[in-house]
Amino acid sequence: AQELLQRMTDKCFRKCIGKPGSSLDNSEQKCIAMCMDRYMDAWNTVSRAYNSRLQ
Amino acid sequence: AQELLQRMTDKCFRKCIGKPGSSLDNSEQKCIAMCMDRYMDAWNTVSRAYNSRLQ
Amino acid sequence: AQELLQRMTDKCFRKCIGKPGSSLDNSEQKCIAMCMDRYMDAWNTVSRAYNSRLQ
Amino acid sequence: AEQQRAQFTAQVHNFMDVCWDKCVDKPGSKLDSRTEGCLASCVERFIDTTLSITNRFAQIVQKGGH
Amino acid sequence: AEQQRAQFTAQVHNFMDVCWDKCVDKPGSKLDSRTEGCLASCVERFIDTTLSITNRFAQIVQKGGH
Amino acid sequence: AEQQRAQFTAQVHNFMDVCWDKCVDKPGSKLDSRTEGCLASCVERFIDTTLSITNRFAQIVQKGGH
Repeated sequence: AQELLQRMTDKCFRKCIGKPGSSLDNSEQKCIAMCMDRYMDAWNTVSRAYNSRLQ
Repeated sequence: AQELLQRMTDKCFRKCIGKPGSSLDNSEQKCIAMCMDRYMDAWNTVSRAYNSRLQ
Repeated sequence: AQELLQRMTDKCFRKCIGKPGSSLDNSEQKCIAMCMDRYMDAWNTVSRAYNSRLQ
Repeated sequence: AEQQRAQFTAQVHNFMDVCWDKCVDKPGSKLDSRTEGCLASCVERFIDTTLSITNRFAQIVQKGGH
Repeated sequence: AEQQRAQFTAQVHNFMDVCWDKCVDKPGSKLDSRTEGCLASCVERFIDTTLSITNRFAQIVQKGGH
Repeated sequence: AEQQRAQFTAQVHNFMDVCWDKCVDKPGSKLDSRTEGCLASCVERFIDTTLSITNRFAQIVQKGGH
Protein backbone atom coordinates (compact mmCIF):
# COMPACT_ATOMS: atom_id res chain seq x y z
CA ALA A 1 0.00 0.00 0.00
CA GLN A 2 3.09 2.24 0.25
CA GLU A 3 2.99 3.13 -3.44
CA LEU A 4 -0.77 3.75 -3.32
CA LEU A 5 -0.39 6.13 -0.38
CA GLN A 6 2.42 8.03 -2.08
CA ARG A 7 0.57 8.48 -5.35
CA MET A 8 -2.65 9.43 -3.57
CA THR A 9 -0.79 12.02 -1.47
CA ASP A 10 0.83 13.49 -4.54
CA LYS A 11 -2.40 13.74 -6.56
CA CYS A 12 -4.46 15.09 -3.64
CA PHE A 13 -1.83 17.62 -2.55
CA ARG A 14 -1.70 19.00 -6.11
CA LYS A 15 -5.52 19.15 -6.31
CA CYS A 16 -6.28 20.53 -2.86
CA ILE A 17 -3.43 22.88 -1.92
CA GLY A 18 -3.17 26.08 -3.98
CA LYS A 19 -0.58 28.24 -2.28
CA PRO A 20 0.65 26.40 0.84
CA GLY A 21 -0.12 28.43 4.00
CA SER A 22 0.94 28.25 7.65
CA SER A 23 -1.31 25.26 8.32
CA LEU A 24 -3.84 23.07 6.54
CA ASP A 25 -7.00 25.14 6.76
CA ASN A 26 -10.44 23.64 7.16
CA SER A 27 -11.38 23.55 3.49
CA GLU A 28 -8.01 22.03 2.55
CA GLN A 29 -8.47 19.29 5.15
CA LYS A 30 -11.95 18.50 3.87
CA CYS A 31 -10.70 18.47 0.29
CA ILE A 32 -7.91 16.04 1.19
CA ALA A 33 -10.25 13.65 3.00
CA MET A 34 -12.71 13.67 0.08
CA CYS A 35 -9.96 13.38 -2.49
CA MET A 36 -8.59 10.35 -0.70
CA ASP A 37 -12.00 8.66 -0.54
CA ARG A 38 -12.64 9.39 -4.23
CA TYR A 39 -9.16 8.15 -5.14
CA MET A 40 -9.93 4.83 -3.50
CA ASP A 41 -13.35 4.66 -5.20
CA ALA A 42 -11.66 5.41 -8.51
CA TRP A 43 -9.03 2.75 -7.81
CA ASN A 44 -11.81 0.20 -7.29
CA THR A 45 -13.63 1.25 -10.47
CA VAL A 46 -10.43 1.08 -12.51
CA SER A 47 -9.47 -2.32 -11.06
CA ARG A 48 -12.91 -3.72 -11.86
CA ALA A 49 -12.83 -2.39 -15.43
CA TYR A 50 -9.35 -3.82 -15.98
CA ASN A 51 -10.26 -7.12 -14.42
CA SER A 52 -13.38 -7.60 -16.52
CA ARG A 53 -11.34 -6.81 -19.65
CA LEU A 54 -8.83 -9.51 -18.71
CA GLN A 55 -11.54 -12.21 -18.40
CA ALA B 1 10.91 -2.01 -27.59
CA GLN B 2 8.66 -2.50 -24.55
CA GLU B 3 9.54 0.88 -23.08
CA LEU B 4 9.14 2.61 -26.45
CA LEU B 5 5.66 1.12 -26.89
CA GLN B 6 4.62 2.16 -23.38
CA ARG B 7 5.81 5.73 -23.73
CA MET B 8 4.31 6.04 -27.21
CA THR B 9 0.96 4.72 -25.97
CA ASP B 10 0.98 7.15 -23.08
CA LYS B 11 1.84 10.23 -25.19
CA CYS B 12 -0.60 9.32 -27.99
CA PHE B 13 -3.47 8.47 -25.65
CA ARG B 14 -3.06 11.85 -23.94
CA LYS B 15 -2.92 13.67 -27.31
CA CYS B 16 -5.70 11.82 -29.13
CA ILE B 17 -8.34 10.92 -26.55
CA GLY B 18 -10.25 13.83 -25.01
CA LYS B 19 -13.09 12.35 -22.99
CA PRO B 20 -12.95 8.55 -23.38
CA GLY B 21 -16.15 7.23 -24.99
CA SER B 22 -17.71 3.80 -25.47
CA SER B 23 -15.26 2.87 -28.24
CA LEU B 24 -12.38 4.41 -30.17
CA ASP B 25 -14.15 6.43 -32.83
CA ASN B 26 -12.82 6.89 -36.34
CA SER B 27 -11.03 10.16 -35.76
CA GLU B 28 -9.42 8.84 -32.58
CA GLN B 29 -8.15 5.78 -34.42
CA LYS B 30 -6.68 7.88 -37.20
CA CYS B 31 -5.09 10.22 -34.69
CA ILE B 32 -3.48 7.30 -32.86
CA ALA B 33 -2.07 5.77 -36.05
CA MET B 34 -0.65 9.13 -37.15
CA CYS B 35 0.65 9.92 -33.69
CA MET B 36 2.47 6.60 -33.60
CA ASP B 37 4.06 7.16 -37.02
CA ARG B 38 5.14 10.68 -36.07
CA TYR B 39 6.48 9.44 -32.72
CA MET B 40 8.71 7.00 -34.56
CA ASP B 41 9.81 9.68 -37.04
CA ALA B 42 10.59 11.97 -34.11
CA TRP B 43 12.49 9.16 -32.39
CA ASN B 44 14.66 8.79 -35.49
CA THR B 45 15.26 12.53 -35.76
CA VAL B 46 16.19 12.78 -32.09
CA SER B 47 18.51 9.74 -32.30
CA ARG B 48 20.29 11.17 -35.32
CA ALA B 49 20.72 14.59 -33.67
CA TYR B 50 22.06 12.98 -30.49
CA ASN B 51 24.34 10.66 -32.43
CA SER B 52 25.88 13.43 -34.54
CA ARG B 53 26.52 15.43 -31.36
CA LEU B 54 28.36 12.47 -29.85
CA GLN B 55 30.76 12.16 -32.81
CA ALA C 1 24.83 14.74 -7.34
CA GLN C 2 23.98 13.01 -10.65
CA GLU C 3 20.25 12.94 -9.89
CA LEU C 4 20.29 16.55 -8.69
CA LEU C 5 21.96 17.70 -11.92
CA GLN C 6 19.49 15.77 -14.06
CA ARG C 7 16.42 17.11 -12.31
CA MET C 8 17.80 20.65 -12.27
CA THR C 9 18.57 20.47 -16.00
CA ASP C 10 15.10 19.18 -16.74
CA LYS C 11 13.29 21.87 -14.69
CA CYS C 12 15.49 24.72 -15.96
CA PHE C 13 15.32 23.65 -19.60
CA ARG C 14 11.52 23.60 -19.38
CA LYS C 15 11.44 27.02 -17.67
CA CYS C 16 14.04 28.83 -19.78
CA ILE C 17 13.80 27.45 -23.32
CA GLY C 18 10.60 28.30 -25.21
CA LYS C 19 11.13 27.16 -28.77
CA PRO C 20 14.68 25.77 -29.06
CA GLY C 21 16.74 27.81 -31.56
CA SER C 22 20.08 27.34 -33.31
CA SER C 23 22.04 28.15 -30.15
CA LEU C 24 21.44 29.18 -26.54
CA ASP C 25 20.96 32.93 -26.83
CA ASN C 26 22.09 35.38 -24.20
CA SER C 27 18.82 35.61 -22.30
CA GLU C 28 18.46 31.82 -22.26
CA GLN C 29 21.95 31.44 -20.85
CA LYS C 30 21.27 33.99 -18.12
CA CYS C 31 17.97 32.33 -17.30
CA ILE C 32 19.66 28.92 -16.98
CA ALA C 33 22.39 30.24 -14.70
CA MET C 34 19.85 31.99 -12.47
CA CYS C 35 17.50 29.03 -12.51
CA MET C 36 20.31 26.76 -11.39
CA ASP C 37 21.31 29.08 -8.54
CA ARG C 38 17.69 29.42 -7.39
CA TYR C 39 17.20 25.64 -7.67
CA MET C 40 20.10 25.13 -5.29
CA ASP C 41 18.80 27.82 -2.92
CA ALA C 42 15.39 26.14 -3.00
CA TRP C 43 17.00 22.76 -2.37
CA ASN C 44 18.66 24.18 0.74
CA THR C 45 15.42 25.78 1.98
CA VAL C 46 13.50 22.56 1.44
CA SER C 47 16.17 20.45 3.16
CA ARG C 48 16.19 22.76 6.16
CA ALA C 49 12.39 22.73 6.44
CA TYR C 50 12.31 18.94 6.19
CA ASN C 51 15.15 18.54 8.64
CA SER C 52 13.59 20.78 11.29
CA ARG C 53 10.32 18.85 10.92
CA LEU C 54 12.16 15.60 11.58
CA GLN C 55 13.68 16.85 14.85
CA ALA D 1 0.49 -15.56 -8.91
CA GLU D 2 2.42 -13.20 -6.64
CA GLN D 3 4.12 -11.69 -9.68
CA GLN D 4 0.86 -11.51 -11.60
CA ARG D 5 -0.74 -9.53 -8.77
CA ALA D 6 2.20 -7.13 -8.72
CA GLN D 7 1.81 -6.61 -12.48
CA PHE D 8 -1.92 -6.06 -12.13
CA THR D 9 -1.33 -3.46 -9.41
CA ALA D 10 1.37 -1.71 -11.45
CA GLN D 11 -1.05 -1.48 -14.38
CA VAL D 12 -3.79 -0.05 -12.17
CA HIS D 13 -1.34 2.62 -10.91
CA ASN D 14 -0.55 3.39 -14.54
CA PHE D 15 -4.24 3.68 -15.52
CA MET D 16 -4.91 5.85 -12.46
CA ASP D 17 -2.15 8.26 -13.46
CA VAL D 18 -3.80 8.93 -16.83
CA CYS D 19 -7.48 8.46 -15.99
CA TRP D 20 -7.64 10.35 -12.68
CA ASP D 21 -6.48 13.52 -14.44
CA LYS D 22 -8.79 12.94 -17.41
CA CYS D 23 -11.94 12.07 -15.45
CA VAL D 24 -11.86 13.61 -11.97
CA ASP D 25 -12.09 17.37 -11.80
CA LYS D 26 -13.00 18.44 -8.27
CA PRO D 27 -13.40 15.41 -5.97
CA GLY D 28 -16.97 15.56 -4.57
CA SER D 29 -18.81 13.82 -1.73
CA LYS D 30 -19.23 10.70 -3.84
CA LEU D 31 -18.04 9.35 -7.17
CA ASP D 32 -20.91 10.32 -9.49
CA SER D 33 -21.94 7.95 -12.27
CA ARG D 34 -20.52 10.14 -15.03
CA THR D 35 -17.07 10.03 -13.44
CA GLU D 36 -17.38 6.28 -12.90
CA GLY D 37 -18.32 5.77 -16.54
CA CYS D 38 -15.43 7.97 -17.64
CA LEU D 39 -12.95 5.96 -15.56
CA ALA D 40 -14.18 2.61 -16.90
CA SER D 41 -14.11 3.89 -20.51
CA CYS D 42 -10.68 5.37 -19.95
CA VAL D 43 -9.30 1.95 -18.97
CA GLU D 44 -11.04 0.31 -21.96
CA ARG D 45 -9.80 2.92 -24.47
CA PHE D 46 -6.29 2.85 -23.04
CA ILE D 47 -6.15 -0.92 -23.55
CA ASP D 48 -7.56 -0.48 -27.09
CA THR D 49 -4.85 2.09 -27.78
CA THR D 50 -2.15 -0.22 -26.47
CA LEU D 51 -3.37 -3.10 -28.65
CA SER D 52 -3.72 -0.89 -31.71
CA ILE D 53 -0.20 0.51 -31.31
CA THR D 54 1.33 -2.88 -30.56
CA ASN D 55 -0.27 -4.45 -33.65
CA ARG D 56 0.77 -1.62 -35.94
CA PHE D 57 4.28 -1.78 -34.54
CA ALA D 58 4.49 -5.54 -35.16
CA GLN D 59 3.35 -5.00 -38.75
CA ILE D 60 6.00 -2.34 -39.34
CA VAL D 61 8.72 -4.55 -37.86
CA GLN D 62 7.60 -7.52 -40.02
CA LYS D 63 7.64 -5.45 -43.20
CA GLY D 64 11.28 -4.85 -42.41
CA GLY D 65 11.25 -1.60 -40.63
CA HIS D 66 10.37 1.97 -40.83
CA ALA E 1 23.15 6.14 8.32
CA GLU E 2 24.13 5.82 4.66
CA GLN E 3 20.67 4.51 3.87
CA GLN E 4 18.99 7.20 5.96
CA ARG E 5 20.81 9.90 4.03
CA ALA E 6 19.74 8.37 0.73
CA GLN E 7 16.13 8.36 1.94
CA PHE E 8 16.39 11.96 3.09
CA THR E 9 17.76 12.99 -0.31
CA ALA E 10 15.05 11.05 -2.16
CA GLN E 11 12.40 12.84 -0.11
CA VAL E 12 13.95 16.23 -0.85
CA HIS E 13 13.86 15.41 -4.59
CA ASN E 14 10.21 14.50 -4.17
CA PHE E 15 9.38 17.75 -2.32
CA MET E 16 11.30 19.74 -4.93
CA ASP E 17 9.27 18.20 -7.73
CA VAL E 18 6.00 19.45 -6.20
CA CYS E 19 7.15 22.64 -4.48
CA TRP E 20 9.38 24.11 -7.19
CA ASP E 21 6.42 24.18 -9.58
CA LYS E 22 4.05 25.55 -6.90
CA CYS E 23 6.34 28.26 -5.52
CA VAL E 24 8.88 29.37 -8.14
CA ASP E 25 7.49 31.23 -11.12
CA LYS E 26 10.29 33.04 -12.92
CA PRO E 27 13.66 32.44 -11.20
CA GLY E 28 15.03 35.88 -10.22
CA SER E 29 18.41 37.18 -9.09
CA LYS E 30 17.82 35.88 -5.58
CA LEU E 31 15.29 33.71 -3.76
CA ASP E 32 12.91 36.32 -2.32
CA SER E 33 11.44 35.80 1.13
CA ARG E 34 7.94 35.09 -0.21
CA THR E 35 9.26 32.21 -2.31
CA GLU E 36 11.33 30.94 0.63
CA GLY E 37 8.27 30.99 2.86
CA CYS E 38 6.23 29.23 0.21
CA LEU E 39 8.83 26.45 -0.12
CA ALA E 40 9.05 25.89 3.63
CA SER E 41 5.24 25.86 3.99
CA CYS E 42 4.97 23.53 1.00
CA VAL E 43 7.19 20.96 2.73
CA GLU E 44 5.25 21.33 6.00
CA ARG E 45 1.84 21.00 4.32
CA PHE E 46 3.00 18.07 2.21
CA ILE E 47 4.08 16.23 5.36
CA ASP E 48 0.75 17.15 7.04
CA THR E 49 -1.08 15.76 4.00
CA THR E 50 0.95 12.54 4.11
CA LEU E 51 0.21 12.06 7.82
CA SER E 52 -3.47 12.86 7.40
CA ILE E 53 -3.87 10.41 4.52
CA THR E 54 -1.86 7.68 6.23
CA ASN E 55 -3.94 7.95 9.43
CA ARG E 56 -7.24 7.93 7.58
CA PHE E 57 -6.07 4.95 5.54
CA ALA E 58 -5.10 3.04 8.70
CA GLN E 59 -8.55 3.75 10.19
CA ILE E 60 -10.30 2.48 7.08
CA VAL E 61 -8.20 -0.68 7.05
CA GLN E 62 -8.89 -1.29 10.77
CA LYS E 63 -12.63 -0.90 10.35
CA GLY E 64 -12.34 -3.76 7.89
CA GLY E 65 -12.05 -2.05 4.60
CA HIS E 66 -13.64 0.27 2.25
CA ALA F 1 28.79 -1.88 -26.00
CA GLU F 2 25.55 -3.44 -24.78
CA GLN F 3 25.52 -1.05 -21.84
CA GLN F 4 26.40 1.91 -24.05
CA ARG F 5 23.43 1.16 -26.30
CA ALA F 6 21.12 0.96 -23.29
CA GLN F 7 22.39 4.36 -22.11
CA PHE F 8 21.94 5.85 -25.57
CA THR F 9 18.36 4.57 -25.71
CA ALA F 10 17.61 5.84 -22.19
CA GLN F 11 18.86 9.29 -23.21
CA VAL F 12 16.71 9.27 -26.35
CA HIS F 13 13.65 8.42 -24.20
CA ASN F 14 14.59 11.34 -21.97
CA PHE F 15 14.94 13.77 -24.91
CA MET F 16 11.67 12.53 -26.38
CA ASP F 17 9.86 13.25 -23.13
CA VAL F 18 10.89 16.93 -23.23
CA CYS F 19 11.11 17.56 -26.97
CA TRP F 20 7.91 15.80 -28.11
CA ASP F 21 5.86 18.11 -25.89
CA LYS F 22 7.84 21.22 -26.95
CA CYS F 23 7.85 20.56 -30.70
CA VAL F 24 4.90 18.39 -31.72
CA ASP F 25 1.50 19.99 -31.41
CA LYS F 26 -1.03 18.00 -33.44
CA PRO F 27 0.63 15.00 -35.16
CA GLY F 28 0.03 15.45 -38.92
CA SER F 29 0.34 13.18 -41.95
CA LYS F 30 4.11 13.66 -42.01
CA LEU F 31 6.77 15.24 -39.83
CA ASP F 32 7.12 18.71 -41.39
CA SER F 33 10.55 20.31 -41.64
CA ARG F 34 9.80 22.89 -38.94
CA THR F 35 9.01 20.14 -36.43
CA GLU F 36 12.10 18.20 -37.49
CA GLY F 37 14.25 21.29 -37.02
CA CYS F 38 12.67 21.93 -33.63
CA LEU F 39 13.39 18.38 -32.48
CA ALA F 40 17.03 18.50 -33.58
CA SER F 41 17.54 21.92 -31.94
CA CYS F 42 15.80 20.70 -28.82
CA VAL F 43 18.33 17.87 -28.44
CA GLU F 44 21.24 20.26 -29.11
CA ARG F 45 20.01 22.88 -26.65
CA PHE F 46 19.24 20.28 -24.00
CA ILE F 47 22.82 18.98 -24.24
CA ASP F 48 24.12 22.60 -24.09
CA THR F 49 22.03 23.16 -20.98
CA THR F 50 23.35 19.98 -19.37
CA LEU F 51 26.96 20.97 -20.07
CA SER F 52 26.41 24.54 -18.88
CA ILE F 53 24.82 23.38 -15.61
CA THR F 54 27.41 20.68 -15.02
CA ASN F 55 30.30 23.14 -15.52
CA ARG F 56 28.77 25.78 -13.27
CA PHE F 57 28.10 23.13 -10.64
CA ALA F 58 31.70 21.92 -10.78
CA GLN F 59 32.93 25.50 -10.33
CA ILE F 60 30.70 26.04 -7.31
CA VAL F 61 31.86 22.79 -5.73
CA GLN F 62 35.54 23.69 -6.35
CA LYS F 63 35.15 27.13 -4.78
CA GLY F 64 34.08 25.25 -1.68
CA GLY F 65 30.37 25.21 -1.93
CA HIS F 66 27.32 27.28 -2.12
